Amino acid sequence: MILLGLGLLVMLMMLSLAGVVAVGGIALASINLGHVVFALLASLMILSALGVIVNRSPIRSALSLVVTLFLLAVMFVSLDAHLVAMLQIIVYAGAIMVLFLFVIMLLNLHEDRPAMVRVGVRGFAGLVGTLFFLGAVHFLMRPLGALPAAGAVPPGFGTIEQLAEQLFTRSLLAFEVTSILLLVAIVGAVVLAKRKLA
Amino acid sequence: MGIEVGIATIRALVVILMVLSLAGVLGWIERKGSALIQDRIGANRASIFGVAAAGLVNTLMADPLKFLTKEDILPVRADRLLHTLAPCVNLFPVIVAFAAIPFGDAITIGERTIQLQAIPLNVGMLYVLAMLSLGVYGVVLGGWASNDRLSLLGGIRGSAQMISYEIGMGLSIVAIVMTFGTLDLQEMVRLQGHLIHGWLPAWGILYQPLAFLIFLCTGIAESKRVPFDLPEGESELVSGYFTEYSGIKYLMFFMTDFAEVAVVAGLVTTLFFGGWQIPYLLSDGFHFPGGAALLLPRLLVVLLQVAAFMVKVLLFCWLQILLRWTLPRLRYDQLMRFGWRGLLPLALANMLATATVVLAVGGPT
Amino acid sequence: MHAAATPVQFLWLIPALPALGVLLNIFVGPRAGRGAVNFVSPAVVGVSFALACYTFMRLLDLPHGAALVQDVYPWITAGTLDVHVAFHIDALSGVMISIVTGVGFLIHVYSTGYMHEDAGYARYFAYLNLFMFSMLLLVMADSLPLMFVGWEGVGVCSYLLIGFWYDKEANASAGKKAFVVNRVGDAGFILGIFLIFWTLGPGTHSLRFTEIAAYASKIPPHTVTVITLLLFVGATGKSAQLPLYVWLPDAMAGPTPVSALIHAATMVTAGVYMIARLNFLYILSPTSMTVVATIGALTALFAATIGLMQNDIKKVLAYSTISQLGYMFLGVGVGAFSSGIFHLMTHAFFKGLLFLGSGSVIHGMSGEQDMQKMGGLRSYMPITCWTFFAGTLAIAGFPPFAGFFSKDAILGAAYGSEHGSVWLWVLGLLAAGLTSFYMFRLLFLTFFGECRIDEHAKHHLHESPASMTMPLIVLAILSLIGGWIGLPEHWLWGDRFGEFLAPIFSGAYASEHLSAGTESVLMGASVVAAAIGFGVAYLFYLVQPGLPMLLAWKAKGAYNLIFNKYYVDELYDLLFVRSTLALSTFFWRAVDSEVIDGLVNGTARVVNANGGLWRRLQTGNVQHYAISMLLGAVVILGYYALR
Amino acid sequence: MTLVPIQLYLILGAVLFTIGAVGVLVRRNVIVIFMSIELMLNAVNLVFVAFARQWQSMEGQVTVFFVMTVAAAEAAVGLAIIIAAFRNRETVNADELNFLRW
Repeated sequence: MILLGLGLLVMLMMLSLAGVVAVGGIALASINLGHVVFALLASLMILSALGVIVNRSPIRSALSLVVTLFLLAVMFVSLDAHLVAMLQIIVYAGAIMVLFLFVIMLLNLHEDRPAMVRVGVRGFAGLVGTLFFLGAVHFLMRPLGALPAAGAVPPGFGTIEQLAEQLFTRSLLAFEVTSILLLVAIVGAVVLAKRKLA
Repeated sequence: MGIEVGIATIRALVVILMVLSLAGVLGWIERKGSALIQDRIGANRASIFGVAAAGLVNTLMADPLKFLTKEDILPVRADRLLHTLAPCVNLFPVIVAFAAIPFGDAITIGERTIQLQAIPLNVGMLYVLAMLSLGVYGVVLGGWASNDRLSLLGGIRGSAQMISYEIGMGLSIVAIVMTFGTLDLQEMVRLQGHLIHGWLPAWGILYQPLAFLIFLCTGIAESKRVPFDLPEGESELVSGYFTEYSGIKYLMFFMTDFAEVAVVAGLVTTLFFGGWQIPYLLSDGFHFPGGAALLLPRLLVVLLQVAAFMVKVLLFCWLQILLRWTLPRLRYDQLMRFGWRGLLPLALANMLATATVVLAVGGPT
Repeated sequence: MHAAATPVQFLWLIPALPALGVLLNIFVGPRAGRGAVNFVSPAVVGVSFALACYTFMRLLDLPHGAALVQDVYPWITAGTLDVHVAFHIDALSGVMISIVTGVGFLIHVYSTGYMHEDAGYARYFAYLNLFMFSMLLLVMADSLPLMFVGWEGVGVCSYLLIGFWYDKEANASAGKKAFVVNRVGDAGFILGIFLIFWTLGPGTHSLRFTEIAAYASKIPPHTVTVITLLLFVGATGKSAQLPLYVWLPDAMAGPTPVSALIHAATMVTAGVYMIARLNFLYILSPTSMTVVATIGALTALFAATIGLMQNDIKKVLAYSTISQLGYMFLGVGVGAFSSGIFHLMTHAFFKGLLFLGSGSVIHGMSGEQDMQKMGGLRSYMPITCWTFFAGTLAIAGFPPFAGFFSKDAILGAAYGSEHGSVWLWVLGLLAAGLTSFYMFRLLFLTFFGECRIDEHAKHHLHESPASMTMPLIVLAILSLIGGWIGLPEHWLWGDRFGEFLAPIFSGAYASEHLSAGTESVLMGASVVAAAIGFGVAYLFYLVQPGLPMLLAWKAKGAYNLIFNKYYVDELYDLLFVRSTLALSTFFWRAVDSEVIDGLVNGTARVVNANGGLWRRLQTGNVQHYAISMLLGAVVILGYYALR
Repeated sequence: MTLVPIQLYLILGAVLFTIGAVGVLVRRNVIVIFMSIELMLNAVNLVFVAFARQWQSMEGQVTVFFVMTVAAAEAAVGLAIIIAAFRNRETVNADELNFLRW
């Protein structure tokens, strides 16, 4: 199983590097560390994401999701979104996913057989998914220009100051509303978890 | 490029080694300390050619060897992968958490300045929090994967406790962050180098005594040590979430425990006790309030500062170990009440107060 | 109104204080108890009275024709409409707030005595304070919409207070009547406002009086006529003029202080104030002026005639109020705006006094209102009697009492102004005579002559407490000397009041038109009329109490006609109420319950059937919904991709 | 170190999103479905951050911030609902949890 994973990983890396070459129009020779890192991260993420939906045991699904989120955070860092990356780990990995694990343990769910819906439905879903993906890609392929190089970003881009500045000026209302939303969520969760549903 | 990578690797290695060795040493301190407190001799069995080195041999060589050579038992119908993963997941974040903690001022070699800090981050504080918040998984997994109700209970207790106390910890940190106005730990330490009225070192504890207490409590709770050690409370759940572990994995859990102690100590030092700062020691030597000065070579200064950092950290480790033999274990409901109804409101109030003051008079910067 | 405006910051307090009183009375009043309410409610009004006086002083210091203004906050900003809640105190509104708060304060004090057994005292004072608030809003407003708010507010308060003892069917319906009749008027009023806004054309408009005034000359004359007439409809409703006067007599169902404050002194004069405030519009339309004047004169006479035969003490006063209001309209109608306002003020004094006096009588008679069952009260309640006497002299127009000067000024104007005519003057004069007659009739029947009170009532007949007599005395003094600030021309210090208001009423009638000779003739005539009225009343009700019966028997037709108030109520009932009822019944039975309900139910049935059809999609399985969503996404993507 | 073109980030986002969507469709366990939804959310977050980097404006990251908050709220309530549902039906399988059936 480990081997399978590794095999998939290598395959995917090749794939994504190919993607780099094909989409990015980058000569095979000029592939550098950055590309490789991206390819590695991407493939790992895809693997773990697959892990979420193929694992029979909910716990394992949850863990693969945690891995995905963690890698996503790393990718955020590579995109100069340090703060968001940290928040990603704290909020998602640190809070939300723990909550999931916690609930899974609380309900003491072991592997449920069958983990998936009927084969026919499964196939249909896969088909629709693929169609969707192709459609999406069809639109993503239009040229958007390369990302500005690491040096090109304005100083302090992605730092907490900038985010806060943005947050407390342009999106202040949204911010406040969010706080209310959280409050409501807390109350709702408590109420729901307290009493039996009628 | 290459050199940069090299330096980065070296810094990372330094940190890792520091943590691990600290963990080891703590193991020794703990055992000898306990012995001291309980009026025993403590770890004194193993010796090389009769040299027991006050139990150092025993704790730093014999015990690890023993653990390494022990059989690794896997309970029936346990989840092999997760069971193996758990200890690593447990140990990993603690070690990396240390990476953001500066253990010395920047040194300049040639035209290249090197931060004495594994990863200089402008969001260092958040980074540490993030890593600590990852610590839960080890516990949860350990508890779950062992397929044993005691472990599971320990795991659930542990996770609940950790997420509960993270909040209080976060809030107390928010207060100190407000005070210094930065999330960069190195920066914080630098700010703590200032003097209030020219004689009083501007350490965090002077600004945030309450935050310090809250942080200490929550930190100890995070590292699941007495009096918050219910997840592994041996009188109720044999060893909590690592009941079903043995051999190297067990050792890793143990290491984690000590590493966490070290991290907490490191954080307390960095946030509240001036990190590597020594009062009146500036980059070129001592400048006492009286005007008296004692100039020292830069390198020596840096070494002194690193030493100071280590000393402070060790002191706080010792404090936690003392606590272990001083305080009784809480009951679980007490623990939760203390966390939610005691520390959380306190931290909130402290945060609000700090916010008001900072708004009114501005921080110390 | 174009004079310099001085911005100040305290104006808002004047209406705010009564508003505060309302809140207190509603929320803490019932628990705080009678003492607290009795203190707070007059106190707030008293303070705003003090403020009003202060404002007035400030006004006097300022150059002639200046104004104090405060822009509180932008109220409605929509499209080209930008209305502010802003207050404008010039000579006119300054006089008004002084009257309103002053009389209001006295009547609040009076009420503490009058209502002291009533259970709903907190509610009562809440309403009363609310009324003060609305009235102040009305007079202080610097824009038509804000004025309209006050206008409606006082309407509501009057409705609430007429029906204050709502457990009696009659009172409730009286309140309803007042409300409905006022709706008719207010419809005209608001249409007028709309028309003005519409006429102002492009550009944003605040509908401030200043703005309208500035623009007035540009409005085409016919439009002005329409506008002013529409507004006047509102005035007839609020100020109980022909043909919309019918609600006021019934309004006497409310507590007597209310009748004094709302239905005599302040609210009903709102119409007059409004016309005076918009004089610059009315002056532009001779037609409207004539209409106003004529309606006013007719009302004056008409109501006076009805007043002759009423036996209910308050009804008499009600009709006299209507007729006095008629005078005011006559005044403003012939362009003597300041005289109209002057009469408004003096009327506030003596009519307030008379009502409070009658209230005191009713209080003493423990609820009896029929003059046939009174008489000779002089000895029992002297203060009430003599203050009432003063009021009567004032209203009857005997010199040198308040009523004389104001009424005379109006009559003079009616004769001399270019808007006026001899006929108007004659009508006014007749009304004056009648007024004097029925007022003295009232006086004699109530306080003089032999006592017709049954033993039981007589048993606890008593003079009213100080809290009630004090206001009476104050008002009595005011109605005696209050008129001296507006003497005719060439008398001692002349018409100070008129001069003070003059800058607001540019282009209004000024009594210089009249030669001193004519003026004194007119004056003599009105005095004679008053004297005749007095004489006849004396003859009928003190010397020869048999005569009225005889007369009534002789001229039966006329007697019945007048005694039944010209059957106006019956007529309206026939014309409007019945027909409206019939129509609404038709709509209810036929249209509503058949057509509309049918539509509604039909829709429901259709929806129901549909639902039954489509609910099969509602499998309750999340994933089915999810997959349909994704399918939708795919379809959309595909559409755009293949397009 | 130079970065890869933004398309790759977008495509990666699309891949993750699709995986999440398919997960929602094929898994029976509500909790796992829930996780798949989180996965989809994060795919979108990735795209946002990538675009933020592309146009050098913080809006993208701010949006991500809000998405996280919403996700947290959603997780709290959602899991509470799941627990409540489990209490009644003793199951967390989507195809058995059809309270809202006609």
